[in-house]
Amino acid sequence: MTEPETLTLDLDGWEGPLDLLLALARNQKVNLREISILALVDQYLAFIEQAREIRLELAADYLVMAAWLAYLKSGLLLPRDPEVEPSPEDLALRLQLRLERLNAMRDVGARLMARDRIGRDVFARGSPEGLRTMRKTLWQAEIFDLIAAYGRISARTRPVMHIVADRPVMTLEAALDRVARLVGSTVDWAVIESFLPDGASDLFRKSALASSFLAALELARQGRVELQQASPFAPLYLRALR
Amino acid sequence: MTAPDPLVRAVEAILFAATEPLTADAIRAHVGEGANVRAALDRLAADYAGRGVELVRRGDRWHFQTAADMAHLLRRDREEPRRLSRAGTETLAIVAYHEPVTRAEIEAIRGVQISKGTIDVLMEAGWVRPAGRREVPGRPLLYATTPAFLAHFGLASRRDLPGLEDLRAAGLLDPLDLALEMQADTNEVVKRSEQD
Amino acid sequence: MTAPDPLVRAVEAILFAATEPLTADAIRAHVGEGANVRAALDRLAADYAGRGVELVRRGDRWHFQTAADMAHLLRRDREEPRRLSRAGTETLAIVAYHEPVTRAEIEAIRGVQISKGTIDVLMEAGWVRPAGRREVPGRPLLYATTPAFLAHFGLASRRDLPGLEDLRAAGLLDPLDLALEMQADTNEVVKRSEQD
Repeated sequence: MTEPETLTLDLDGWEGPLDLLLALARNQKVNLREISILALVDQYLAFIEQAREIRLELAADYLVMAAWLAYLKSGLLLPRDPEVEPSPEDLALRLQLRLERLNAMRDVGARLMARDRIGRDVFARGSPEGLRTMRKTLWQAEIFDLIAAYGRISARTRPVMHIVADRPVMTLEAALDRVARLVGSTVDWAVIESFLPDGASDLFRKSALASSFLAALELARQGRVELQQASPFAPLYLRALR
Repeated sequence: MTAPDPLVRAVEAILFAATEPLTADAIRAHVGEGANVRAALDRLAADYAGRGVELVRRGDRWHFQTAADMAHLLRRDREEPRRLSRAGTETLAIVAYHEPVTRAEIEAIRGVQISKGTIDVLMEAGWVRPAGRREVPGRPLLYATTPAFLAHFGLASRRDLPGLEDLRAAGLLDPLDLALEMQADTNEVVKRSEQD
Repeated sequence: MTAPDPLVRAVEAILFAATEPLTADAIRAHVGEGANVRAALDRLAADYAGRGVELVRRGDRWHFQTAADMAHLLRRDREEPRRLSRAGTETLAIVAYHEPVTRAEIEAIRGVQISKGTIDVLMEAGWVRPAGRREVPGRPLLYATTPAFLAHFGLASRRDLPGLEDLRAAGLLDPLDLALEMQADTNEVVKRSEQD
């Protein structure tokens, strides 16, 4: 068994409590399957005690492991309580399995590193010519894309002629004539719609209404009619001013 | 291959792993003084004669290289489909409808400058080719479409391209205005028929 | 060597020229579909058996490398590849023998947290790669080895990992819940001792 002093000096070298436990277990110089868990626990606790005596800062996980091992030790020594699950023997077995597992990975890690490795033992070609992949772009476009593009360009750059469809409209001049004439023939207030031609199509009525309204405003500005409306959107009345 | 002797194997491994051609002396530094490196090199050269890899001598240095007649196999072409950009499509359309055209004319028709790469892409695709020069000051290069262009777009000739009237009928010309106007007309018809 | 047929020569040249191990499919991309690349590879492997250079298969990839017994001649004036730390070596072994494996599982076996850099070094070396996530709460990342790992360590497949069968037979590669369970026990003991 290694002297505790040596271990203390080496503390920085341990990769955690399991690593330390494995080193202690290996020092029993037997197959890991036959190690004495109790002896191992004693060695670990002794090591931790030693470290504390010389006031070495111990990482928390070392102390956690110490607490767990102390618990395991008492379980192994005291008369068995069948109520406690898992049994201390189970726990000891698992600890041993963990140590075996880590030990196995350490072994095969070393065996891996010792294999004939590229760049150390075996070598690839020193100056390979290299394989080249020539990327060739396969351009894609459909005939529709082409035609649509030309339509787009033409739309964008050609002088555009706007053709307005011939629609039935009443011009402002016609409305002025008509409203001036009709308002002169009555004395009472008359609603503006009564100045519109009868039997006109819907579209023509709209045009006539808009033009007649403008005509009414113009005639009012000229002081020839007066207008009256109770509220917004209420009927609009006209009568001639004399 | 017949199994070579240890020295030949050593020289073979050394030359294979070397990052540059080696002189016989440099090889000897690895295998030990007194070794008959020249004999080993001759044996190797004979072993590899006619294979895909050859031992060659350049001046007083030796190295392995792949056989010259295998060079074409070390390259591999890979085709990557890629959609033509909007600028590319428009430029191609202008060349197709107006060929032969100069770059300046293409820009005038597009109303936008085109980058050098745009025509390059069309030439790379094999759809556009240079077609002489226009005999005006500066003698600008002319561009025209290729037979491959017709083949790709399934056209027997450029005359198969739809004309402006066809485009207009298909709603591809000034499509926004037309669509709105048509909608207005439709609405009116609906109202009228409702009144009837 | 006897002069090989054109396909064998082609495969030979391609593998010599390649900067990394190639799959049969990658070789086929150079020599053409329908070529019996596997037969050519077998013929090449036989041709080179016992020479200073060998054709080896690593996973599903093939490459030429110098014969292992030439190592003593080639090592001179070459730097050793970077030495892996103990943590790195153990972590690599755990990934290789347990893959795919999570970081928590690696830590459970090592009994200590692994620093961020440990897995990074293995990934940078090209030996370890992320391999999806385990579909459990938290969806932890899984790690596995790469084709380059097999190539570097001269393994024809993961089955060639040293001692793999023995470890499996001994139950040392079983799922890790046992080890994890014990860690849970440890935590519980800590809680209990804190309460005392």
